[in-house]
Amino acid sequence: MTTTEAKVGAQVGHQVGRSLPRLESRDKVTGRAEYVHTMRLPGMLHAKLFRSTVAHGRIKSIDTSAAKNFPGVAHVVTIADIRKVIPDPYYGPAFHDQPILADGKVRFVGEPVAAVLAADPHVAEEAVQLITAEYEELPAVFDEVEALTANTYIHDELKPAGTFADLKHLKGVRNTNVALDYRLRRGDVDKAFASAAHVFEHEFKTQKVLHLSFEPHATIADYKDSGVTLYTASQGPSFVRTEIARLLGWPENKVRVKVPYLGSGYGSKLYIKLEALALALSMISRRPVKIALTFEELFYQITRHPTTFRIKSGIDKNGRIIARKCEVLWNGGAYADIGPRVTQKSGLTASGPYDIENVSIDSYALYTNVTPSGALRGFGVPQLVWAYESHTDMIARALNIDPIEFRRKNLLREGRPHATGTVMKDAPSTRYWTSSPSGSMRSRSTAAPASSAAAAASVSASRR
Amino acid sequence: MIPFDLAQPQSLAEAIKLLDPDDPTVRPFAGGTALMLMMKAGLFRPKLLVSLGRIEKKYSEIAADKSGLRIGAMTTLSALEQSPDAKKLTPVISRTLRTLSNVRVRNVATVGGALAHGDPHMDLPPVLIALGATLTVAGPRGERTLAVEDLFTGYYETVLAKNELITEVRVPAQDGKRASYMKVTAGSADDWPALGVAVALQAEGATVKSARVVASAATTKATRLKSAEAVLAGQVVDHRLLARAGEAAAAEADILSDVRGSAAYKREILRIYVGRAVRAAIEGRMH
Amino acid sequence: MITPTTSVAIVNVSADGSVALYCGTIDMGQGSDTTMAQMVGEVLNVPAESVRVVQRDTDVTPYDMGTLGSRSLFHMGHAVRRAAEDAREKLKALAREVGEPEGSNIPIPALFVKKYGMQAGNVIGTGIYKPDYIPPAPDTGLSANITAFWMISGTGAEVEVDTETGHVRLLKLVSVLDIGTPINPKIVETQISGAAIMQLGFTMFEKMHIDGGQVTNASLADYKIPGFHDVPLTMENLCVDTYQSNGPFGAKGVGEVATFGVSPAIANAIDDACGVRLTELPLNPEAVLRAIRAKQGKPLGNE
Amino acid sequence: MTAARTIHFKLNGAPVSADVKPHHNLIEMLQAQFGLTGARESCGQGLCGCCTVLVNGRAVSGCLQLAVLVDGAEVVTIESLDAGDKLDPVQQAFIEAGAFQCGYCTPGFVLMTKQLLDAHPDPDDEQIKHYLSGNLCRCGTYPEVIAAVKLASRRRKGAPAG
Repeated sequence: MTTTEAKVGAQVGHQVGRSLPRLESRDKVTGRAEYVHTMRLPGMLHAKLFRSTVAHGRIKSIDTSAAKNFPGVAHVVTIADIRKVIPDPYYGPAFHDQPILADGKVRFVGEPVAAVLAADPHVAEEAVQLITAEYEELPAVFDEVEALTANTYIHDELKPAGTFADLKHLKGVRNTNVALDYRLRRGDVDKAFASAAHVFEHEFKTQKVLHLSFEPHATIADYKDSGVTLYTASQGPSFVRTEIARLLGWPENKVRVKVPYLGSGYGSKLYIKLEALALALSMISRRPVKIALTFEELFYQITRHPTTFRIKSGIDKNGRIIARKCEVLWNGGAYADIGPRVTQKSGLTASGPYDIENVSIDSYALYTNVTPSGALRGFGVPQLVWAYESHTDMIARALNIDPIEFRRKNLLREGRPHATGTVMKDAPSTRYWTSSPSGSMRSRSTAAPASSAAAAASVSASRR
Repeated sequence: MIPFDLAQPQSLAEAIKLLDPDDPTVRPFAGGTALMLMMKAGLFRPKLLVSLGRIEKKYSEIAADKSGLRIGAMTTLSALEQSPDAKKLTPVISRTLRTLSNVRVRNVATVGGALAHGDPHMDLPPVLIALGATLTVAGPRGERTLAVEDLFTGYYETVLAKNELITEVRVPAQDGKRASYMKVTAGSADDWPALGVAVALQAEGATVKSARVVASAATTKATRLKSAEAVLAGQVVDHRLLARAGEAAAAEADILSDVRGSAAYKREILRIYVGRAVRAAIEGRMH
Repeated sequence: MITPTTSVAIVNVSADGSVALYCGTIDMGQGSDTTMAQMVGEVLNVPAESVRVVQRDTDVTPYDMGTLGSRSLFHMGHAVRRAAEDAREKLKALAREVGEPEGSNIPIPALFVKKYGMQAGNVIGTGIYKPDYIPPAPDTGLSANITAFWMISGTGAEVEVDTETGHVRLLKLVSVLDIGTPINPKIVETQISGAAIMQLGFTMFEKMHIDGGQVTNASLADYKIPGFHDVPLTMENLCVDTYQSNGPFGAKGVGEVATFGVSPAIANAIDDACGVRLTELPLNPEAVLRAIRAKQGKPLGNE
Repeated sequence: MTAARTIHFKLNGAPVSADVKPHHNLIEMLQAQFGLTGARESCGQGLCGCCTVLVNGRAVSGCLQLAVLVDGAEVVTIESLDAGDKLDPVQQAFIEAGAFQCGYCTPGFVLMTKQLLDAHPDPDDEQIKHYLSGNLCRCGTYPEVIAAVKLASRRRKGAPAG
C-alpha cells in the first residue's frame, strides 16, 4: 500500500506490535549509511591530539615549536590559544570542570594537552610526536576508596554547572574529591539491625570497562561568523547545541548540530565530548576541523564507573529483610561528566527490588586521576545489581533458604513503597517468579567441570 | 602511520641486497599483518620496508613427498591450512591453523612472517617445533639451515640477521606420530592465547616411546619442555604420569605475567594442559 | 539528567499524504526510528515503512533531552504519539472544514486538493512530553514520585566450571524482562540479547588494566570483547505479558534492562556449581581458579 | 617525505588508478580517493572486521593492507553488491533476520558471509561461528547473524526461505 492511498478513516492494520525490519536496513547492508567518522568536508583540516603521559601534574611548559615548523602543519593549539576565542573554556553536563585542553594541570594519562591541525592527518600525527611537555608531577589518586579520604585533591574547587538545582549547594566547595553525595534515609536502620536475627555484610567491586563503539567518537565543526555547524557522532544533539551556544555566548539558533547514522554509543556519546574542542579549533583555523578518535583513544575518552559497594542486611527470623545499609563509591575519574547523576539516579535504587522498611543509602561520586567515567548501558545499575543480587544470594544460601524463594518473600509488590517512598505501579505478577525461571534450568556436576544454575532479579528507576 | 618508503624487489636476491644488516628501520614486509600493528602503535617506525610480494613464485609454493612438506616462506597461512598435502602429512598443522587469528589475517599472513616475527603468542612455532621442523635461511653469503627450535632467542627475538630471510620450512611427515596443539585463552574465546601447548608423540597404544612438548605464549619464546618429555618417554599414559609431566613442565618453564594472567596462573594451567594435550594426541583429537 | 526530562516531536503530513516525523532521538542501532514510525503509523493509519524519520538536525528536529537511560520509547514515544494524534485531529478538522461527513474515507491527497485547489499545504502535528516527578528531599533522599516507570528484569544462568583451570562455560542465559507491551517484538528481542551479551563481556573478562594511571591494554588485541564463541550455547529472551499503564501503547524502554542481572546470575551459578563466591568483576578464569584453590586450602601464589 | 606513486587496479570491476603514498592503507585510499565509505577502519588491528575488502577474491582487513600493494589487483568492496539496484541474497537475509543494530560492522559481516557461503554453501552453526569469528559486533547481534547466514544459504540454493 502506498501512502497516497492513506485515508482519514481508513485502516491499514495495526502498526504497533509488528516485527517490521528496521527502516534504515538497506542503507546499512549496502555500506551506504553515512557516519561522521568517515565524513569529509571540502577544505577540512584534521586534528590530532597530544596527550598527557602523567596522571596528575602541573604543566611547567609545552614546547610546540618543532611541530609548528613541520611542513604541512596549519596550527598547533594549546589552551592559551583557545582562551583567545573562548574566554571561559570549561564544559560538562553536571560540572563545568573540564577544560577544552589541559589548563595548567593534567589530571589523567591521556588527557588532551595540545592539538595539531593539518590537511593531511598523517602530517598532524607525525607533528604531534614532535611536541614535548614538562610536568611537575603531583601525587595521584586512582582508587575510589582512597579518593574518599585522600588529601590529594583532583580539583581545587567544585564547579557545578548551575543547571541542576540539587547540585548548586556544591558550588565553590574545596578540599574534597566528592563531587556529589546522595543520601537516602528510610525508617531506622540501626534499630532494625539491633533487632535482626541475622546480619550479613559484604563488599563488592566492579572494574573499569568501556563502551568501545565501533564508530569511535568523531566531530566536524564548521565555524562561520553567521553560525556554526557541527556534524557529530552524538547521542544528544540538543544538549550539544545548548552547551556550544553557552561556550560561544550565542543564541541557540546560530548553532546547528547534525547527526547522521551513529555507529552506536551505549552512553559514550552523550552530552558533550569532542564538540567543544572541534569548535575551538575551527574558530582558530577558520576552516572545518575534524577530530576522529582512533580505537586506542577511546580508552582516554569515557568509561564505566568502577565501584566499591558495601552492603549490609538485617534479616528477621522469618526470612524477611528488615534493614539494608548501602554505601556505594563511584570512581568518576578526572572529570565529572554525568557521574553525579549516575551517583544519584542509580544510587537511589541501591537497596534493590525489595520491600524493606529500614533503608540507608550513601552514594558518593568521586574524582580520581583516571579516564572519566560516565553513562554506559544501565547508567550505574549493573554495578549495583551485581552487588545486591550477589549479596541476596549469599544470604539465602547462608540461611539455607532457596534463593528464589528468598527473593519472592522479599520482593516489592504492587502498591508497596520502594525505598524512596515511590509506590510500585504496574509490577509484573509474581506468578513469573517460579524457582525455575526458564522452566528447564538444571544443575549438573561432573568430575572436573561443575555446572549450575542461578538467577538474579533487579529493579531500577527510569532515569528520564 | 608515519611516512616511510617501500621497495618492491622482483627477486629474493634483490630483496636481500636492499636489507641493511645494521639498520633496524629497514625491514622485510611479507604479509605485513604483524608489522602493521607495530607501525600503527608507533612501536616501529620504518625508514624503508622491503615488500616480498613480488619475489619468485617458488617461495609461495608447497611441495610434498612421503618424507614431509617443504613450505615456501611466502605461503599464506590459509594456503597452508587448505593444502591437501598438509592435511594428509601434517594434520596437526591444518587443525592448528583453523583457529589461528581469523580468516582475513590467514589470507595475508605468511608462514615465514609468523616465524621471523618472533612473537611468542603465535600458534605455528610450537607446533613446528614439536614436529621437529627445520627452516632454510638466505642471506648475502648464501643459505643455512636450522631447526625451528633454534630460531628463537627471546621475546620477539630470533637468530636471524637483519639481512637474512627465511625461504623455506621443512616439516617431517607425522607418519605414525600423534600430535596436538592446545590454545588456552583467558579472556574472550578468540583472544590471543595465554598459553599454547604443542605435543608430538611416538606411541604404541598407550605407551609413549618419545615425546616433544612445547609451550608458548606464556613463555618469552616457544620453548621445549625437556623435563616433561623425559617424564613421558617410555611410559604408559595414565592419570599419574600426566600429572607428573605437568609438574615437570610447570617447574621447568619460564613464565611471564601480563594482561592475560599472572605467571602463577599460567604456570597452573600449563601443569594441567600438558596432560590434556598428551591425552588429546593419544586420542587423536584437538581442543 | 535534568529531571524531569522533555521530548518534543513534529509530524508533518504532506499534501500527497506522505508523512514525515521530526524527533531528536538518535537511532544508534536500538531501532527507535522504526518503532517511532510504527507509533505514527498506528495513529495515522499509514504503513510504518512509509513514514520518513528525518535525520537529526537541530535546525529542523525539535528538542530532546538525549538518547539515554531507556527513556526514548517512553518519553519520545509519548511525544511522537501526541504529535501524530495532533496531526490526525487536524486532518479530521480539515475534512469537516471541506464538508466531508463524519467518518469520511476521503483519501488525504483529495482532502488537500479540496481545501487548496491543488496538491498544496501541510498538516503539522506537534507533541511534547514531560513526566511528573518529585525530586528527592535533600535530607532523606525520599520522593513520592521518583520515576515514571520502573525497569524490571530477572536473569538466569547455567554454567559449567572447569575446576582445574577456572574456565567458565555459559551453557544457558535466560533474560526475563518487563518492558510493557513491545512495539516491535523483533527489535525488542535483539535489544535484550544484545544487552545481555554486552554485559556478559563486562562480567567474564573485560577490564581496563591500569598501572600507575597508565592504561596498559588500550587496544582490541588486549582488551577483548565478546565474539561468536563467547555467546552462551542457549539464550532465551523473554518478556512477561504486561501493559505499562502510563506508557505509549502500553510500552516502555528496553535498551538497558537486560544488562542488569547478568553478572550476579553468573556469579551465583558459579557458587552453585563449585561453592566459591566471587565478589569482584570480572569473573575470568584466573579469578575463578584462585577462588577454587583458596577454598581447597591450596592458594595460588602471587608470582 | 616519500613520494606518491600511481597504481592501477580494478575496483568493483572497473579499471582505475590512484596516487598513493607507501604509508596509506587501503581503507584510506578507498575513502579519500573513491568516496567508498562502506569499509571502515575501527579497531585498526584486523580484529573487528569493519574494514573487510576482497582483494583478488580473498577477504582481507583493509586497515592492515598497504594501498600501494593492490597495484594490479582486483579489489571488491561492499558497494558492488547491490549493482543494478538488486540486493545480494546475503544482504536481503541480513535485513530479514534483523542481523545488525548500529550497522557499522555490517558491511564486513556481509562480505565475510559471502566468502563463507562460497566455501561452505550449507554451513552449520560451528562453521558459521568459526568462519565469522574474526568479525565482532559490539551491539551483540551474533544470534541474528547466524540466522541470517542460514537464511542466505537457503536463498542461494534456491530453496524457499523458511
